[in-house]
Amino acid sequence: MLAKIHITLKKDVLDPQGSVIANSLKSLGFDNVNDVRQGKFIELEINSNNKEEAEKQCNDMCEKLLANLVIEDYSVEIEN
Amino acid sequence: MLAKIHITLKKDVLDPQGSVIANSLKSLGFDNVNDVRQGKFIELEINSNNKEEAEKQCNDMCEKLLANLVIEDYSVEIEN
Amino acid sequence: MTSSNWHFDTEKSLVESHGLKLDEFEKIVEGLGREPNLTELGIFSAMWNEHCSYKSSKYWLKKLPTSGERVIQGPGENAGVIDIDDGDVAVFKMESHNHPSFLEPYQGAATGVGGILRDVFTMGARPVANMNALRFGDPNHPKTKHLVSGVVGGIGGYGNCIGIPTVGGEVNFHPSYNGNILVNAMTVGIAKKDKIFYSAAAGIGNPVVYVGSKTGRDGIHGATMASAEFDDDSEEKKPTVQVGDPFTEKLLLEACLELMKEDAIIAIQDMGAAGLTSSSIEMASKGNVGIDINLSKVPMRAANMTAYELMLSESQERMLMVIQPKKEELARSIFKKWDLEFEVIGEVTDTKKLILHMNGEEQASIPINILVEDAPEYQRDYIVNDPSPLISFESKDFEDKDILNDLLKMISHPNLCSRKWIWEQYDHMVMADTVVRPGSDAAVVRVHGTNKGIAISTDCSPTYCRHNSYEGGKHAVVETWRNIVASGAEPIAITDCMNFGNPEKPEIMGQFVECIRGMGDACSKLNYPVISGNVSLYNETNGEGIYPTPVIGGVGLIRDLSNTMTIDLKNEGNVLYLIGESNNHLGNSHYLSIIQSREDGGTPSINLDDELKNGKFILDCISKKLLKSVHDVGEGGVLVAIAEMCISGKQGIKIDITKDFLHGFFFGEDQARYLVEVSQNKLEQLEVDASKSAVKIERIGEIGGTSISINSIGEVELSSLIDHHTKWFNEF
Amino acid sequence: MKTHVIVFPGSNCDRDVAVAIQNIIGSSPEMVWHKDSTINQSDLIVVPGGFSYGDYLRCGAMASTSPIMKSVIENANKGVPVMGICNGFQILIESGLLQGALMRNSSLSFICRDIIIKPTNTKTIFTNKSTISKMPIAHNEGNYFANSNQIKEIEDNDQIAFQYCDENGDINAHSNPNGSINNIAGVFNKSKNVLGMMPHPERAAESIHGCDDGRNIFESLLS
Ligand SMILES: Nc1ncnc2c1ncn2[C@@H]1O[C@H](COP(=O)(O)OP(=O)(O)O)[C@@H](O)[C@H]1O
Ligand SMILES: [Mg+2]
Repeated sequence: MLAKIHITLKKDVLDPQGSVIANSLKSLGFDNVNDVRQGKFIELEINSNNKEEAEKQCNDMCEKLLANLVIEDYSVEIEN
Repeated sequence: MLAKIHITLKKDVLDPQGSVIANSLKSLGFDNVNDVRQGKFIELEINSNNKEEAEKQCNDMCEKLLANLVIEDYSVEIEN
Repeated sequence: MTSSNWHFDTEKSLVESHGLKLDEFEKIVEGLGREPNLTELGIFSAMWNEHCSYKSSKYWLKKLPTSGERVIQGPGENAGVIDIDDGDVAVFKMESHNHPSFLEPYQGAATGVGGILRDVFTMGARPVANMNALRFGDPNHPKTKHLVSGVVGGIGGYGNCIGIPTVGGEVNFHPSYNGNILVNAMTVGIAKKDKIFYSAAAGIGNPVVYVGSKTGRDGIHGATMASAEFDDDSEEKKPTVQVGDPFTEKLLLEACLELMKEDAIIAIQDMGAAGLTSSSIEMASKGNVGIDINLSKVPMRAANMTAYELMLSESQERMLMVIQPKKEELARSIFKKWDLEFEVIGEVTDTKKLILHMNGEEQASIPINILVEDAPEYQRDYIVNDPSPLISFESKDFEDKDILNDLLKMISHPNLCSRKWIWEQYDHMVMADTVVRPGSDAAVVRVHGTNKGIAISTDCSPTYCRHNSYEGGKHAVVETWRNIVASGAEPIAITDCMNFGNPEKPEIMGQFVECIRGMGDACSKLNYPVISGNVSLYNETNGEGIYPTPVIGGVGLIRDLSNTMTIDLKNEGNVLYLIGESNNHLGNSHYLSIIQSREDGGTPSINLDDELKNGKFILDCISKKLLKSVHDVGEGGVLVAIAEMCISGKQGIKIDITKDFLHGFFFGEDQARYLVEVSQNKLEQLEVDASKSAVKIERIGEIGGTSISINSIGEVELSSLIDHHTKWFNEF
Repeated sequence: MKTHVIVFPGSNCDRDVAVAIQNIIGSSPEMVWHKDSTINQSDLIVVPGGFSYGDYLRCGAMASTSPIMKSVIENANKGVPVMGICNGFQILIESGLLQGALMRNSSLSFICRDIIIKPTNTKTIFTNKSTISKMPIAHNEGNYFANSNQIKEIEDNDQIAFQYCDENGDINAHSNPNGSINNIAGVFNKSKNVLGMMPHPERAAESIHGCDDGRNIFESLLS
């Protein structure tokens, strides 16, 4: 199965990359853009025939390695 | 409107981060994991009342700044 | 056999798309006694392109002096080697990554650094310093900013991660690089004299081993691209750019150095341009043996890769070795420890052929000598244009009271302003042996665990080369030599990177020939041989060639680090002297180009006897501890050099000088000159020594205060100088 | 003193810190490969700088899951001095030994240059000889972050080790190289036997470095 994992900065954490991107976009003329936040998108193949089990495993991966829960949130989607 | 932009490495391009993450996950005991690819996920607020227009603008941003088309692909989703 | 038995139309385009000329193809058919299959055609195209075969340049490169008492290995191996005493050697080379960096600046520059690092550690050396020479287009060109930040990011990204300090380099902007930037990277490594590794395969039946990363579809045809001119469609050729993996390179470096301590490696060769093809052929050719490879054994990253793709892939971070069969298990365990691929993919044979198998079928069988000795070599037509005429400027053409204002304009110009913004993005201190950081003349790194150091400098003035290729070639060599002298080191040898336009154009070939002639004369006179190098031709976009840019990387030795010199002024009360003759040469100076937007007036000529005499005098004074700081006078002339010394030492100076032609004196770019700081109690000795050596010496002024003040002209505050010097990059 | 330096794949200041320890403390440390699982008896464990695992994913994240880190954590909990420099700081944070997070520099670029730091708490084994010191930083992700509760906790417990300052010791926005909250350059754990810091004392440890202020941290450990 294919797992799609999004890792984003928590709301109260400053995102320096996001603000620089926002400024660059503005200077390119996209002046209707606000609130840019940059996160990570991780795709992985997981060998499993149980969607729930796979999702549980991915949550586990996020907690143990993929996300830093001090500053990041994560979400997991599993596709067949 | 909220735009969600995914930027991923093209298929044949080496993803050094992905392979190291895969090894790390394996050594943590997730041995059913393969083919990890890491990309970027950018969220932004775009001031517009026309979904199509907003999408076009986001594509434009990807081409001009956000994605590196030599090695990356992108996709854009707009939510109201 | 002729080409009569192949289908002209389809095959013609196939041959051309491989960058081969039809007569070159006929040569292949003749050599093989048959037509090549596609894999073989790919192999020939990779080996016979300009980048790998040096077909236009070989004849001329042979004219450079390449030997000397300290030269252990000259051109012909992965990198050159010089003796630095006590059983230690320095290993170095420079390489271009111009085309990939234009297409994808970050990854192009990063993989350029990765490639040159491999060239050096393949020889058994631990890399200890990186340098880079960069040329970009007009700062106002819409692409320039993106290219600068990408290239600088990529060089830093790779070097910082692998943990080798990037200690210096050079950057210039000129519109001739608008469509074709230059990214030249140099690495210096240190090894033991009795532990140098070479690439000649030996021992029939010995295993050929593949180590490092897996092979993917990246960079297929990269070497062919590096030999093709750009046009507007080039951006379509994108997927040939590779992504660098500095982490894997770090593992590869440590694993190779660990294995090199064992008696296991017979031959080793990195997989650079044209990957498995050029590495296997080079090893076989040097050892005068054959190699059989079973391509099914090559570690692959993508599914269903073909023989053609495997042979031409330019995936990074890979090496090929021939090892002692008895040490196979030991070697395997080392590479496993570092989590790297290790696969025996073939063996050394006595057939003198490269034979490839895959899935039980023969994929290619080519006699090595056809690929190597029969490779095309051209003596291309060339025309040497007359040097641009010298113009003699006079005082009446200039308004002297603007001198300080002109100085501010000059030191804030992109070509003369501080490069701090760049080097602060490079880790220039990792390894904890950096003695002289970027921003002085030559960078100096300590040879680990000793009290001696290596001084390194890269230089070239393309404008000089464009207007007088012979003097320009001399200049590039001499400029590095002077920088090394100014740091207190004995200059030993150079590497070069010859960046030129399309060699099929006689004027371009003429520039190449003349630059080589100038370089050769300077190297011979200064006993400063060429021990390695690289040629990058076809640097053209839409038929516009770049300026001739023979970048030189010089290396010197400081036997006692307490003799190391830097440019920063040290103490109030000391006196600044100018060493060398000043003749107000303003032709093609930075003054003319920045202040008057002119590019004319001729290239300054270089008197090699004076260079030698003045350089020796400086080294002599340093060893007698007469000098507190030293700076060579280069781009921008005397006043710019003084300003640089003041800014980096945070010291002012009272200049006390009378001249008929102040602009000529302060901004002229006459050669063979240095500024030196001397304490009051050494003035007399300096003057006496100078007159004994028949060296011209002039007192400039006394150090102190918070400004540069010039009698009769006025003064400018240090803080204003610093602001002007640093603002351009910060605002870019 | 028995000292240990942990080596991860991608560590690149391991040798530098070993040289500094040898020079200042007077005996060479044992280099411990990350796949080893125990450190039995130590007076100082150093997690060095570099790019462990290429800094891929998140600096320090993968290294913090290496086998050896279990033993480092056990030793830390027993009171053994543990010091993380640069990437080592990032690893100690990821392993949970120190609080907060290290984010991308606010300039978004790598910064390598001298900075000045001021010790905030000089009553610890690492800082009892510390004064205002100059030493280099070299990092991409040194922007220290902690949420307001954590900051309060860290401050209340005197856990701030160093803050970026100017020549006069003033702590201000101008002297903050990377955007760190409250100019924080290094922090301790609660019991002050674990130190994480972004600046590199081992690169300011002998005269050829142009400055040897970094020595005082190692000298503190000797007293
Ligand atoms: N301009 C030059 N001057 C002297 N030697 C050169 C020059 N260009 C290339 N060489 C030498 O030719 C050999 C082949 O160079 P190159 O193909 O660039 O090496 P690699 O295959 O390691 O990239 C090297 O030994 C190099 O030092
Ligand atoms: Mg090579």
